[in-house]
Amino acid sequence: MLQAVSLSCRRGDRRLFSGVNVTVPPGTVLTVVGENGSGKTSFLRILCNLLAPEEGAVLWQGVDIRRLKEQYYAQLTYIGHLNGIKDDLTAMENLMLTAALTGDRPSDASVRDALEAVGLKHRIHHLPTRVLSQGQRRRVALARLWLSTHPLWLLDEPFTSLDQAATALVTERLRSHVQSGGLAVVVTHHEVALPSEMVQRLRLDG
Amino acid sequence: MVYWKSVSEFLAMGGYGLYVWTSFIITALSMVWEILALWRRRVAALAESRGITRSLE
Amino acid sequence: MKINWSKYSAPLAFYPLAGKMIPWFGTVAALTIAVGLYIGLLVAPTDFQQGEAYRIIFVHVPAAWMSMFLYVVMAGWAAVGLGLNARLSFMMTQAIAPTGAMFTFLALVTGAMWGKPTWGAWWVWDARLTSELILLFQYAGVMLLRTSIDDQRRADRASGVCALVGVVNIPIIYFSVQWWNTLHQGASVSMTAAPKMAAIMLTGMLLMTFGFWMYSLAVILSRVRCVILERESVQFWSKLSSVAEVAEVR
Amino acid sequence: MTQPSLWETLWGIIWRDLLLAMRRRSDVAISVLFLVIVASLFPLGVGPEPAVLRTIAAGVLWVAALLACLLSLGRVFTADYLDGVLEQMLLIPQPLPVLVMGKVFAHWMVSGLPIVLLSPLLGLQFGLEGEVLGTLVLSLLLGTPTLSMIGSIGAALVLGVRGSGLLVALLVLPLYVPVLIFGAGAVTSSMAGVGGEANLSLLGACLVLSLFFAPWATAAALRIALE
Repeated sequence: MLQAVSLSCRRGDRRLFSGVNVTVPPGTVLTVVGENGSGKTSFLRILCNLLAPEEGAVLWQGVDIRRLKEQYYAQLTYIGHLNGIKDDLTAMENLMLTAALTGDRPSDASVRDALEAVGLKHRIHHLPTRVLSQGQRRRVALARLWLSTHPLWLLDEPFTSLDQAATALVTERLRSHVQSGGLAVVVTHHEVALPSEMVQRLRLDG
Repeated sequence: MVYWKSVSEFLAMGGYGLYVWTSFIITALSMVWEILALWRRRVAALAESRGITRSLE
Repeated sequence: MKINWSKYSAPLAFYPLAGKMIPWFGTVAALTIAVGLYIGLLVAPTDFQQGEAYRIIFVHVPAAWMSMFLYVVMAGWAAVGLGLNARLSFMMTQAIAPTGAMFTFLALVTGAMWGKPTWGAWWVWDARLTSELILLFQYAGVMLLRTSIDDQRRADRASGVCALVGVVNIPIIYFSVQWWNTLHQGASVSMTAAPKMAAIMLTGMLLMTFGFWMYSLAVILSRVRCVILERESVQFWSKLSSVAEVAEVR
Repeated sequence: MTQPSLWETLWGIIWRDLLLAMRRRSDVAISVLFLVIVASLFPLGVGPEPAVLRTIAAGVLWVAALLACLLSLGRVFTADYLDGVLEQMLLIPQPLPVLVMGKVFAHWMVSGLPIVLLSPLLGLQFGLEGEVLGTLVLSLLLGTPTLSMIGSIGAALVLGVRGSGLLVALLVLPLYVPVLIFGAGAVTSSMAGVGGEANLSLLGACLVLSLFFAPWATAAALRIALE
């Protein structure tokens, strides 16, 4: 269970949000919506301890994540606004190396399956990420979700530059993750097509 | 008490007047300049904050 | 909505307090420096070895001491700021740097003025002078790093780390240059004249140092007031309920 | 799910950076080439007398090596910062200072080690021979990792800052001074027949000190930079 307790955030002179209280129980997705500049990304970065909140705390299973640190990182998969993909490595190498570092130890076959799942079957090998389009790169980044064994997913605008087919694929993956007891926080300005009992919405006022 | 016999001797500093006086004058000027710069900075900052407080009224 | 008032109260409470202290420190500084100058320039006898040029140490040594001392104090505030996440500490760091850099510059210039008649050269690669030069670069680094980062919080913390790293460096530089000099058998004349310096000279030098210290306090406090005004403007002044209260605090 | 051990993670980081360096060999070549060019400019500027060249050799080669290290600092974190890999690194469930050490080690492998390997050749250009040449290599072997460790602090502090290239030089060069003094000192004293051991052990001390402190400072600077 992930809890945000009276979180406030300020960037420079601007107060982005304050007093945000929200609880994400297992088996649900929290979608964070709001206008540009309302602090959605900052909120997500606070949730993964990349950014310190001005006030308040984030609790994982009731313990402050600033105390848990590495123990907490072992629970989460974060896909940021940036893809975290190296242009000089093939899609396969990117996934293998990233997964190895974050604690998932996928086999070659499962990585291949993951890339196939996001529709990049023909671009697994011998093609540096350099030649991929924006959408295809986003797919490589999101393929990590198929390899992730972590219960908590934190996703920043996962659907950006994805076509409809890919959006549907990612949504489907999100559904299966949540159905198997995982939880996720998704920052997005798209509607997430999931059954309403699974989804909790948080609107950040700009 | 005073070590020097005449003003001109004091100013000459045993032939080292140039070095001694330059050192003291540069130090004094730096300090005065720092104080002046701070004063100007304060005036500017006050003017700015006054504008902000006025807008709050 | 709960606001953590103590976080704002630090600069808010400090601003008027600093304002009250500045005149005191300023007056003490002016008096001590005046007496120090009187002793150093008028009363103290000449030095056998160096002649009248030695009188430069009455500004050089206090400036050099202050430059080092202020750097350590600055790093100390940076450590407090990083440890406790206190904004006032970072403001102190920001306020100390320019004065420290100025004293470093003065120590270098007066050192050259002293070196020319005494060593016959404007510059000698002596351990003290070299450390002083590196110190100037470090002050510059801390200040420039702060000004090149737009985000205030990041600027505070990054320049704080920079100041802390530097504080480890200065003694290492000092000893390494000393070691290097013994290797090269370079200049061995030390700057602080003689071990058994006449009591009156020592008095003058200590008075000057104390005066510079008080001057630094006055200047730094008034700079920190400027910094509070510049940085906290909205958050700070809007916490006060009335315009009259604002006027009072000022 | 079993957590990978610290060593596995460390190896993962080093392996990835080495793989990336292999894909971008020209980056590595540039800093090595820079070193060679700078070192070759001095004889052209000073004149070809062997005696003069031998006296300045230690200083020139060390300063050139130092500048080459400085030049390569931009590569430690910048690319990772821009493509989001760095922010993923901060979320790896292992202590960040250790990960930083891995990254810096990988960086040294592709920027410091080539300098060490190339140095005997440059030493010959300046008329160094035998034991002195050995001291030069040894001093660089001890000194360049220190330069990389210290440099990583500066590189992390200026991430994403405007004018970062020059700023990092200002921040890092003062910290490089002791290493330069001991490194060049080792070669000079070995040339004077005194033996460079004292200087070399001081260089070793610098290396140990930087291995202890720099990763923590760099980790702190990285967290600050990514906030």
